[in-house]
Amino acid sequence: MIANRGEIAVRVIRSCREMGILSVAVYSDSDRRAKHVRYADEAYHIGPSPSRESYLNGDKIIETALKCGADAIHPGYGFLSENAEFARKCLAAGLIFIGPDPKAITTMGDKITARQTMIAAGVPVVPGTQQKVVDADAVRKIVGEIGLPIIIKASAGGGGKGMRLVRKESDLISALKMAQSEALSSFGDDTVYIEKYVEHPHHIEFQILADKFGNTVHLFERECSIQRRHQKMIEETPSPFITPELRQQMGEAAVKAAQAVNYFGAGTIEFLVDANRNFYFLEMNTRLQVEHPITERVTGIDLVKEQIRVASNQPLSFKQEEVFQHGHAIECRVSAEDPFNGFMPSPGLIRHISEPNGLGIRTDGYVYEGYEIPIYYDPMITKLISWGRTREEAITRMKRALYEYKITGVKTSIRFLERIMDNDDFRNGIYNTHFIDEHMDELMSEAPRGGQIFEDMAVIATYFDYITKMEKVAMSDFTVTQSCDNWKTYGLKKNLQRI
Amino acid sequence: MIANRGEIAVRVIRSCREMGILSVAVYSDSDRRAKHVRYADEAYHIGPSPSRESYLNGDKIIETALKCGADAIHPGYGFLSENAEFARKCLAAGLIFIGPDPKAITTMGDKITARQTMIAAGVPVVPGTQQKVVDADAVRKIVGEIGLPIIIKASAGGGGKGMRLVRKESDLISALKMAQSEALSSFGDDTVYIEKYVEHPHHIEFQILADKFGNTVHLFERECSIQRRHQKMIEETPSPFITPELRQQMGEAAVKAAQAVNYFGAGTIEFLVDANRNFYFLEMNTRLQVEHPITERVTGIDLVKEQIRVASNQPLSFKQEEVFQHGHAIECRVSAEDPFNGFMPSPGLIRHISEPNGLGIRTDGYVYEGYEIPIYYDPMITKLISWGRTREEAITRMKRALYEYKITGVKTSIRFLERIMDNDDFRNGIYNTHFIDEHMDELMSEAPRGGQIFEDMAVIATYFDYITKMEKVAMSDFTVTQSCDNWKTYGLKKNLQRI
Amino acid sequence: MGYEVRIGDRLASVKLIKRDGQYATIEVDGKQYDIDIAMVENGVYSILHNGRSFNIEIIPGDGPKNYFVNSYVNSHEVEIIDAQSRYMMSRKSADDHSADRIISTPMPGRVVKIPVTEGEPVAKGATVITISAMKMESEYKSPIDGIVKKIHVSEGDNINANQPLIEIE
Amino acid sequence: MGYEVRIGDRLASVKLIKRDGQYATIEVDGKQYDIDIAMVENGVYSILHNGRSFNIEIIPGDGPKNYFVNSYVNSHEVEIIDAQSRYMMSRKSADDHSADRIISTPMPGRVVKIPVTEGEPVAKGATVITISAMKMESEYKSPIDGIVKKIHVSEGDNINANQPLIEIE
Repeated sequence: MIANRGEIAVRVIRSCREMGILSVAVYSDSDRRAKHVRYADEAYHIGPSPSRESYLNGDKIIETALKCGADAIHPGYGFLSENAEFARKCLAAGLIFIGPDPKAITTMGDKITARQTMIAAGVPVVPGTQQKVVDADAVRKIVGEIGLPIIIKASAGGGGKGMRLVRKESDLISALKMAQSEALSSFGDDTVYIEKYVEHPHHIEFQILADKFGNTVHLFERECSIQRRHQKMIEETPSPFITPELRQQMGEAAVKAAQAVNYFGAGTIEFLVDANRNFYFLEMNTRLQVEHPITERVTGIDLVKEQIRVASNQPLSFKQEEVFQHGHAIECRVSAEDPFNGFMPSPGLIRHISEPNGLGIRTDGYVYEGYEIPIYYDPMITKLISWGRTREEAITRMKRALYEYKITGVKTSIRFLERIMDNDDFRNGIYNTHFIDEHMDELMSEAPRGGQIFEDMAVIATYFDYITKMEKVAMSDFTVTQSCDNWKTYGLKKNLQRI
Repeated sequence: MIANRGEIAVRVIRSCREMGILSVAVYSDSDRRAKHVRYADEAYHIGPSPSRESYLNGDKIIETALKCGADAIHPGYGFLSENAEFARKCLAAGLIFIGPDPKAITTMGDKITARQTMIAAGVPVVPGTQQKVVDADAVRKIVGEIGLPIIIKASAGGGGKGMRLVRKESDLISALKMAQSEALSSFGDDTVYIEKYVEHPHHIEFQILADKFGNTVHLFERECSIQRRHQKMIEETPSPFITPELRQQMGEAAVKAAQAVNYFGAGTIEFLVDANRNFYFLEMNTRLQVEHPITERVTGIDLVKEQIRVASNQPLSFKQEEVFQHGHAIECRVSAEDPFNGFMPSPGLIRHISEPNGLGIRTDGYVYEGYEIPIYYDPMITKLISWGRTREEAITRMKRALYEYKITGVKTSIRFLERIMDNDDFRNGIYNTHFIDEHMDELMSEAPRGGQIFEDMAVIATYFDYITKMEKVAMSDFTVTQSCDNWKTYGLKKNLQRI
Repeated sequence: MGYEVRIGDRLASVKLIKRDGQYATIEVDGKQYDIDIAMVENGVYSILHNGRSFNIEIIPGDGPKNYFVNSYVNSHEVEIIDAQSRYMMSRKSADDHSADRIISTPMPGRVVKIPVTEGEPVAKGATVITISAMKMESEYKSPIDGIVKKIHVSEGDNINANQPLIEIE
Repeated sequence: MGYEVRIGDRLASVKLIKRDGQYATIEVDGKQYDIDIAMVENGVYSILHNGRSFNIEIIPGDGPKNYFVNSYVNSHEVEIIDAQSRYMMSRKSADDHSADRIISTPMPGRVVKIPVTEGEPVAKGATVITISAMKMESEYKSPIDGIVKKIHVSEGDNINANQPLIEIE
């Protein structure tokens, strides 16, 4: 059973199908027509549309799994995937949870505990506190040691909530108070800690995979610095920033980090890397990542299949020295949003899709023509993955694929992604997590591309479409108005104009 | 300019686009709406629908290329791709022909000359004559040397025409006469030759790539034994039949064969391999093959880009020892035909397409929703390529993708291909060129799959669709019949039933 | 509302027992199915039955009540049989003899060759027309010993599927 | 047949000079284009002009003469201006003042919070409604110092794009 929706549910079902495993989907009210429901072998309704009443309702999901005789639950990403309580309940109900031991989730979920564990394991962490910080004195003491700027973070947190950047000493106390109160209201826990703020960092993560027999390998890095408001937009592997030596050091650190919590299954160690290529453990994601396909593409390993094998007590089928990076892969996340209007979400009916295809192109999506994207969930609708022998080939191929990709009915980020591919700094591999902010003007530029002729052709096609339909209406006027009243003719006219 | 149509034209344009090269399409009357016309930067009409008046009209194509200022012509496969005369005319007109020197096309196009050249180069050929065979005495002499069965083949031939298999001595003379007369009527040349008939052969070909500076490499083999009436249906690489030693020997022979005609560009050496793993040169295709994507998938090399680089006098960007086979790739050719009704062609309007996607899947096609497949050209509409770390994974992935692939409006070979993937002998890699003939009963079996419930659901959906539309008609009766006459209501009814 | 539905060689009797929006109970040959049915794309239905997920695509066929229907594992030709169809069927079977003598093709194509002329006698099995489609030529033969009554097309013409080409009597 | 066509901020004058099936001559702002135009998919036109291949997709917009139009490189909002539209535009600009005071959203969503009640005075820039769509909350503010005249929705309601939510006067 896949306790998720959208592209990741479809993704997991695909691997199940290839392994000969029957798949079960669950769905909320607004997902009756969703692709994962259609594509799975079985599908069960679990509640109303809002996530907390359906995809976050662990008890209902477990009850449904037991009723239909499912053996295991794959949580995907998001929703209940990093909820240790849910994992524990699955195990208690006799279900296999396709993920790590709940203890590992708990340890990595509490950021202070995770920092302590990493320090003990010898994995570098960002300089800062090892303990929670309660009062002004503690803050001043740590700032005395590591200097400004710092970030105050919620221990139970994630995704930017309860986080405060402090650059001036005079802001310290108010920032501490605000972080504590935000942490309390967001997570029900006011525990905060302090980290040195790393300027212009790279966000680079390592995929790890471990079985239950003590074998832990890493599948190299993913460069995830192209972000907007802490949301990743484009990822690539290998990273154009890190060196082979650094790759090896970070890979070893990632394996050590996973071993420190007796991790099994697929997981990701996120690092910050500063401009001098010093790297620091940031956090561990104890689940599959959105961007896992780029790792699959360069290593050839199907991560979902490996997750399922590990969960069914099989050893890893390969060793660290048998894993290589072949070529270069890039992922673009395509969302239903209007990048040129404040990234406003754009749910609604999909009218038409043409998907890119051919050599080196993969898409992982879940929308189809006639599908209505609900308002309740994440705006990401599809992921486009390109591969090339070199980074340059992967970029030109991605551009070609973005050009071929047409989704109409809703606004999407495709045009914005194309502009990033055209950006010189991106093409040269010179970027960090501030890339989008720093290039916003250029990326947002409304300058027409392709010249006046494209605009004139748009005018001509619209005009031609309009007069052609007008002609049809005129013809139907002639045959219909004789016996039907004018009001009906008007209705017909309106309809024809809409066809 | 791409002097072709269909999926290969789209395929070539994709690589042009990635290289920043503007592409020009040509089209016949019935191809105005074809995808290659829509996808290219420019498109020019070259004549009526029948191939010989458009895609085979070399003079018109060259004239069009000169008029629009094209630099080079890519001939794709089929049509003019192995026409030495056309290649010569391109060069004479100052156009780059993206293919080998016309002399190499001529040498390899005449089968007797090709055999002689290979023998001189030390490449094994099927035992038989080195010269043309004119009379009964010559036939008896060669049969005395190599024994029966033999095949009489047209020197100018290809694709099975002018070919006669002889198993009994008493049939020799009549077969010779028939082969000669068929050769004369098909190719305007009655020259024939004789080869020993290889029983239960494998058809295995090697991709080669050579630049104009004497560098020739092979990109390993493709196993093409799954054929129906000498038409390949499924190809895979690596071949499950050949050993690493044989692969190396055949690869070296393929390179020698190409060097013997000073070949440059992409080409394919076809071999027959008998049950004892003896291999014999069969012929050389001096162009890109339909099945080139499986080689691209396991080696990572974009063959169209390499063709263009070689044609623009660049050296190969890699050496033989830098090319590896990563994993396993399979291609299924999907045709608009009815496999369960004598493989009758099925041109017509495409109503709906759902293409497979996700990890390890590539499609190369050219049809789209609303496109009408013309009656004039080849029935192949798309190629589905799967990749896996192992052969087994590539097969299960192909099955998953065939399951996802829906094309409606025309009949296709998808269901037939699925059955081949399910066949035990295919799954075990035990097959030769007789596979389809020998398994026809099983592959054609009309036994329903999935059980009665699928059939009942088909009944239910059709019934539900029908009564729902009837209800709509009944409702419109109520509102419309008041003021419009019955004839119109009937028309409306009919329309609604058709929606 | 009860109908007979022909699917391949089977004639199934179908009845709507009850319906409430997307939920319906439908009986097929006496077996009741409680289903949740939704049109998800133009002509594609998603059906959930006891949790199992089915996808059925319905494509209009040649006649007004004929359909090609694809489940994800099979393709079927399906026909709705109502009073009108029954009447047409009875007429057709009376006419059957003559209907058989009209030569047509299941696919569109182009007329390559018509080796007969109107009024000419033809033997059963003799080729009366050759059609080319997608590089493949097919010969169509006379089903009876008879006379070429009418030729509707000429060499070089493009033809549609199921279009009457030649009548033999 | 001449029309004005608004594309983004530009008002183009368009005229059909002649037409013969798929071949047409169309003038845009005085520039003549000889084109070969074919509808290839529902709403998608292929245009060939001097050999160049263009693909233009036309999607109906909110009004009967409004469209979203995609060329392969840009997206445009396009409107056909005929006599009726000109009349509507002149009316609209007269009404403009009041139209501005109706709060609506460009996308569908769900009402999270309405911190005001009918009859309550609001300051310019004060939040009057919070809408959630796809995990993102947006606050909509009063454009004027005024009074909440009418609230059309309640907290928890699902709303459509461009639906009137709150009127301020």
